[in-house]
Amino acid sequence: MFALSKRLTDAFSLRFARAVRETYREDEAYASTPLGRLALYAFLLLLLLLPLLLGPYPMYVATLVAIGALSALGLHLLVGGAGQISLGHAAFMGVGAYAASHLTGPLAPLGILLGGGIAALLGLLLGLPSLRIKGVYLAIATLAFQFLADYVFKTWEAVTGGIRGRTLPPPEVLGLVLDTPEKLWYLVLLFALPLFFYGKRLLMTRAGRAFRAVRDNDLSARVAGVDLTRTKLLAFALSAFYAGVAGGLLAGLYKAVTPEYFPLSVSIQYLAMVIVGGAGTVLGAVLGAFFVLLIPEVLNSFVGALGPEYAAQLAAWRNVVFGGLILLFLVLEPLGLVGLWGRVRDYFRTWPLPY
Amino acid sequence: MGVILKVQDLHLSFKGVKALSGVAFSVAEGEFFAVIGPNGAGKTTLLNVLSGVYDPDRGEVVFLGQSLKGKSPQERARMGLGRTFQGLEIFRGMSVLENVKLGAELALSTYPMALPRAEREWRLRAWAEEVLDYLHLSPFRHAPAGMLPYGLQKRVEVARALAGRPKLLLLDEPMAGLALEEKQDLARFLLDAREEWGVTLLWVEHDLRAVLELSDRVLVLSYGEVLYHGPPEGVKKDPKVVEAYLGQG
Amino acid sequence: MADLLPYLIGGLANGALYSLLALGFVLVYRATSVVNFAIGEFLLVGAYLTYTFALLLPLPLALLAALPLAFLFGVLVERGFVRPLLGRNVVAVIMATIGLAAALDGGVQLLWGPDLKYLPGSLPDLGFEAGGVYVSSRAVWNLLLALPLGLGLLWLLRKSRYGVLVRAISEREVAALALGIPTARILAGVWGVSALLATLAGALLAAASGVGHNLVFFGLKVFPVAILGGLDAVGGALAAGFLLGVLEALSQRYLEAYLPGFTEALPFVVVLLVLLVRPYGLFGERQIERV
Amino acid sequence: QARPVKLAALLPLTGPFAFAGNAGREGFVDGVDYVNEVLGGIAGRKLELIVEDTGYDVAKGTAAFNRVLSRERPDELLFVYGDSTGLSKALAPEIARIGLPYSATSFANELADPEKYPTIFVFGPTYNDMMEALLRQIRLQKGKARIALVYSNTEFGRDPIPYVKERAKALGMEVVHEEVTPPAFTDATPVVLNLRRANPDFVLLQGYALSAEPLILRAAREQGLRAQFMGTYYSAELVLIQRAGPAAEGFTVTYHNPYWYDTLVPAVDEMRKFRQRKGRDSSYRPTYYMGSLAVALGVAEAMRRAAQAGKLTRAGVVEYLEKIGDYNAMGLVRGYQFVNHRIPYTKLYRASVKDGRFNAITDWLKLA
Amino acid sequence: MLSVENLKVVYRGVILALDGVSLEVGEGEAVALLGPNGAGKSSLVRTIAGLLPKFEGRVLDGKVRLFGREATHLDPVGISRLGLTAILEGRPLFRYLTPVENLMAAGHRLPPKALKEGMEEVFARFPRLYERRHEQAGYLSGGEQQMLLLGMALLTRPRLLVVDEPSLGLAPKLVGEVMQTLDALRREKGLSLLLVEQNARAALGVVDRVYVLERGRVVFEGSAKEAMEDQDVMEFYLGKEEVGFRQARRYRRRKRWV
Ligand SMILES: Nc1ncnc2c1ncn2[C@@H]1O[C@H](COP(=O)(O)OP(=O)(O)OP(=O)(O)O)[C@@H](O)[C@H]1O
Ligand SMILES: Nc1ncnc2c1ncn2[C@@H]1O[C@H](COP(=O)(O)OP(=O)(O)OP(=O)(O)O)[C@@H](O)[C@H]1O
Ligand SMILES: CC(C)C[C@H](N)C(=O)O
Ligand SMILES: [Mg+2]
Ligand SMILES: [Mg+2]
Repeated sequence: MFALSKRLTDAFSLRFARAVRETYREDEAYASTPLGRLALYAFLLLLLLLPLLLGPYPMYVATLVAIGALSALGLHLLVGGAGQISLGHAAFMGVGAYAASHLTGPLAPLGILLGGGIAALLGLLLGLPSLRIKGVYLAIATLAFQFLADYVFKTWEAVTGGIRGRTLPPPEVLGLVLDTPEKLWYLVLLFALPLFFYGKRLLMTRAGRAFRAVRDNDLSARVAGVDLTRTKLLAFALSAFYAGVAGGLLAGLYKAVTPEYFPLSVSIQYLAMVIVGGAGTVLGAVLGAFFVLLIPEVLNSFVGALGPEYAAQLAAWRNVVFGGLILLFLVLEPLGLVGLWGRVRDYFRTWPLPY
Repeated sequence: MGVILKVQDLHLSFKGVKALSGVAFSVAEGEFFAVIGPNGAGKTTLLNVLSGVYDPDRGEVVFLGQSLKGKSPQERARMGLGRTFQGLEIFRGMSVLENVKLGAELALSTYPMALPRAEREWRLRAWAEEVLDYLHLSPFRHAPAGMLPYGLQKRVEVARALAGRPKLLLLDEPMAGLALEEKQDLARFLLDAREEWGVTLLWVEHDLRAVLELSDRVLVLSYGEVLYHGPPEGVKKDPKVVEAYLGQG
Repeated sequence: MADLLPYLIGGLANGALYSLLALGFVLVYRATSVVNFAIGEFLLVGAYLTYTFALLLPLPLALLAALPLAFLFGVLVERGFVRPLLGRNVVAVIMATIGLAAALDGGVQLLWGPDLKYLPGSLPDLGFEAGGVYVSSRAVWNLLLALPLGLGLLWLLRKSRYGVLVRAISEREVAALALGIPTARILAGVWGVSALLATLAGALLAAASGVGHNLVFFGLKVFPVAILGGLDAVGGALAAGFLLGVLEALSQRYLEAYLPGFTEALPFVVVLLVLLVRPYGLFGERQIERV
Repeated sequence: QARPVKLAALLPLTGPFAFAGNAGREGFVDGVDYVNEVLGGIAGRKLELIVEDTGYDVAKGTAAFNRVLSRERPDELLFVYGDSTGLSKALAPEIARIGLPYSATSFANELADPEKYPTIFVFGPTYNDMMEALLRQIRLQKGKARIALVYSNTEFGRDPIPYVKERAKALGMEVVHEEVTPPAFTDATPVVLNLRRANPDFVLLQGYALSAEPLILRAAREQGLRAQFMGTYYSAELVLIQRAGPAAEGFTVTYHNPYWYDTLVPAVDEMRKFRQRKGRDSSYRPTYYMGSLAVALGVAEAMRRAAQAGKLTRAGVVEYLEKIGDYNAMGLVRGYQFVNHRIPYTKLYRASVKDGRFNAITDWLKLA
Repeated sequence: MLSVENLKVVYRGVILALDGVSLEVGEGEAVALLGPNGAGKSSLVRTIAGLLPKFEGRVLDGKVRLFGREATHLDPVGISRLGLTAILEGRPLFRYLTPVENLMAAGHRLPPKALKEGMEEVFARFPRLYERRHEQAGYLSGGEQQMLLLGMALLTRPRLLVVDEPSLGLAPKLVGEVMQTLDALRREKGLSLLLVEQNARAALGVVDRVYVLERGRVVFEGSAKEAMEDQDVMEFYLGKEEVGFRQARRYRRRKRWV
């Protein structure tokens, strides 16, 4: 792929000015320069070797974050990409998790895919109202979906196990039982890496442009030839697919699925990831997941240091910090962590001349 | 030269306001056709009907020999009907380049699936760059479109529409808010586009001087009705037009 | 049928609280286009304020003391978090209120502790029995306070120019500012009123069933109510609150036996149905889409 | 310095059952402090308490469980006290798989199953046992009674329901109504109205921990419902009487630890003094405090005995938990005689508004 | 009335929009501010009206004095009370309100009776508005909206009116009418006027003096008459009669982009 991109760059650099070529590179590859490419490979290697470097607890957190980031990316495609809000993301994760809980053990990877697929179908269904309903009304429609899903999870005992949920054995791949986060990590990577590259790709190319066009101005998007129906439905379905896969992986990690894993507050958490990370880039989704999921862990270590008397306050503080961070980001740094990074970068770029 | 657009007996009213009543005209291929008229005459409404944003109460639009009845805006866009808007309707959160690339997809109409994605993107890019260069927008290609000054935003909108290589381009007051020099630039772009890419132009504009100098034929609307339809020279001589549109000044 | 009556009374009593809450919610939406996901927390804060004062004063006085404080609270929220975000996209603003909700949740817990509290006093008992049907004191108080207040507010918005100003500001704050409309004051006032209404609802709830974190879930009902009534229709909110209260009561009476737990999901089923038929709610205005 | 021995408690410190969770936390803190300061730790090693909040939410609970387990060393973390029936049932297979000694705020019947879950213990009667005790009482008061069940839509609420229905039938009683509610709500009127139409003699409440009982009792009194209300362990708390007021009169519950006002129990006396020494508030402590204290002391005893035998491991703790029947934690429990990993004894208490207390109406009932 | 001294304005801390602008509008005077796109005209209007912070902008340096008072950092409401009304670019009316309600909002400081009279006056001036007074303003055509805006400005009873591109999107007849209206208002009510325009031809007809802004700097300053005689202004803003639109393409463009 990189070889191809390089060849293309060379070919076209003959036709276009230097400026074009430079930006072309920027557009094209995940890593634009040889150095960047190297960094990318190094990063991938790091991901592969992570279980050797980290202890069980950090690995558990890492797995959680990776799954969260995957799901957040899905929501990100929808919210940051196509500008459609969804308060029902957790419900899709739930759908994926329940589906995955029926195909377990050696079939787990299949179950996870199936979960993604079923969630995507439901995503299409939820996308339908988005053709007619917009903005806040859509937000509340998805909220309603979240509650209905919750009701179904709790009552459809045959499939969901009702209020008590379902327990499942750890996933197995090639006879290897993935019962610890260290081992499950590879299954997560197996799903997350391709989906990440796909997501990034998607946002940079045609579909991504169509998403953003719909986000910015759906009327003129239509007049500019964007198929509104297709685009919105695609966004919803994709987002649900990511959520479904993440849900399936989560089921593998927790080895249980209950309705309480997927309430409104989780949907909200994912929205928070998109906001805190910064809507608009894939990196944002990852940073957001990292941040939001890490808050409770970090706070926990504080309490660990202070002793159990503070555990009750901890829960309250977690909420305060979580809410406060969201507010802080929205008020002070609307572009999220990515924006913060960009600002720092810009500062150094233009330094020492500010204007 | 064939007829590219034929409009027959269009009627449309909003809650009792007759925005269009019995509008009929046709545009020839390669023509520079102007629609003028007082404010509220129904010009924008006409464009909206042509591009499929509104459905007419009655009447028909024939484009390239096909009736447009029941066709969605995006289908019309794919057929080669481009459009700009009176208020700015660019994608403010996207860069100028992305705006134009989005438009350019229409030019590569069957986004060739056989090619690798990078190659497809690159073709779009090449074409988009050409249009940007053409409209002198290249330096701003990575600026978020919403942050440009008004005049440039207008030009981005024209670029987006042109990038789709429309056969017929509908322009709603493209010169409004531009300084004279910029108007002259725009006129140049439009004329060149017509010459080089064979775009037929239908524009709504209030700058009478530009309209009269540039257009081949002019349609004057007032309160949804056609007041005048003919060559530009006749506009100023028509008493009805003077009364409704030009005023004594 | 006679046995339906107590259900309906209960439904109306709850509906009155929904109405109060939704009224403030819709008012805020109208004025600032902000969907306040923290409305449940407003109610919570209000209930706790009332509780705190009730430790020192008789309950009616405690309520009177809590209301101005609640107003101030609303004003502060507007100043601190809403003002800087006005005009930003829907998602951002929704998220901000969600963030606020989480922070308030935690804050309330830090201040008052996590367990359920009961008010030491109670409102004068106005419960009575008529024709074999017992009307609880709670129902009487709810209706007595909610109805006149709601109608009065409605009248104020309809008849005074504040209504127009509020809508003007909501649409284009910058334009309003350019006309010299004191947007800051008016918006802060609107948020204050919203918090005040929520507090009243919270206090009535607290008086009847204690104060605890679960009051927040009461706040969630505001979304179905607002959608039923139309997000920007103040009068609609008032009516829809009662409507939902009654619907829930009917569901309790007739559906619960076959679909246990369904009453909880009911408001949202209604919302989905309404939105599918009327994308802007029952009484909502259509968005202007003109190019 | 020897490594500490750790006990983790995942409790509902927030959410609808925060009251229970926080009282429980206090019990654990006191219990562990007492073990370390008065009983000399676990064979010279310090007993360390880890507390995490679950918010009575299975998801948060699972996260906390996973966090604790992946963070702590298996040779140090020897006991986990989890929260809620839902969480425990979800985690049970995993707990069995890794052989972790475990108990929970839950008294679910399913957990007391040494065949399936050899490391899970229930420190008291199961909900089924508690219901059994109530049903026996009902039969005593009125032969063929009409009973109604009101329970929360949680695993906690649902757990004993099938058993109750089956037993009621066997005892010749009729279940005339069932009402499923959320674990906490703000208006009990419709529930009570539904009950009134069914006209039961007895109403059994399950799945609330003071979150809803006072509301139900008060609404019942308002609407003139003449049935006797009964509840299980988690409803046996004094606060209920304060909150329900006169409507609480006669409310009958099961409870298997002493109340703080039971002056004859040495444990109460001892803990009151201990708290005074530590400068902690020594006024009334809720039932949930007593429950956790009993767990903490029982587990510590098992650990101590395991340590003496040189088996201070997870498996050792399980082994010795099964063998401490002679210990009764200064009267906190009747004794830790696990039968099928639960302690099948309880007493019945009845609320007296005049005394502001629950008074025992039976002696120990043996339920298995 | 209004004096601006050496004003420097940046957006987002980096985009310099005004780079040391000074200008003055005297009592009862009408002044035009011309300039190409992006020159900073609207930025100046925003600054004067105290609305810069709403656009993420900041005054770096310089002063704005209004009616003899320091007003650089005054809030918009205070500025409006002093007697300045600015109509921003982009038809800033309330699209969900009807014309009547729009006028009500604009006249919020007037007592009910004065408001009613004011409205009648506006409707008398623009009969077309009267016909559509109960429609949502968002559905009015561009020209109708412009009329409504002028009416709204009137109801704020300003002493100094700043208008950003009033002729935008208006038919020639209406451009004439709007300019005449502005002129008439100025004479009848003794208003001062700062008219920001691209349509130099229309503006020059009604103003006394002219400033030309380019790239955030004042590049020309003089009376209307001087402006019409100035070579550059002539060429770039009014257009040489002999150079038509069709010829313009062959005419060498001045390097200005980038
Ligand atoms: N969606 C709509 N709903 C109601 N009325 C409308 C709608 N669109 C246009 N109108 C009305 O139809 C008439 C024609 O409007 P249109 O926008 O076509 O005028 P125009 O000729 O483009 O005017 P301008 O030159 O001012 O832009 C106006 O009176 C307008 O108020
Ligand atoms: N909100 C904003 N954020 C960032 N930059 C801005 C903003 N508004 C204007 N600018 C920049 O400031 C400069 C001056 O813009 P301004 O709108 O004042 O020009 P103008 O003379 O009014 O142009 P036009 O005739 O197109 O309206 C432009 O380069 C523009 O890109
Ligand atoms: C904390 C307790 C109220 C939990 C409850 N006993 C349960 O079984 O779920
Ligand atoms: Mg128009
Ligand atoms: Mg401008």
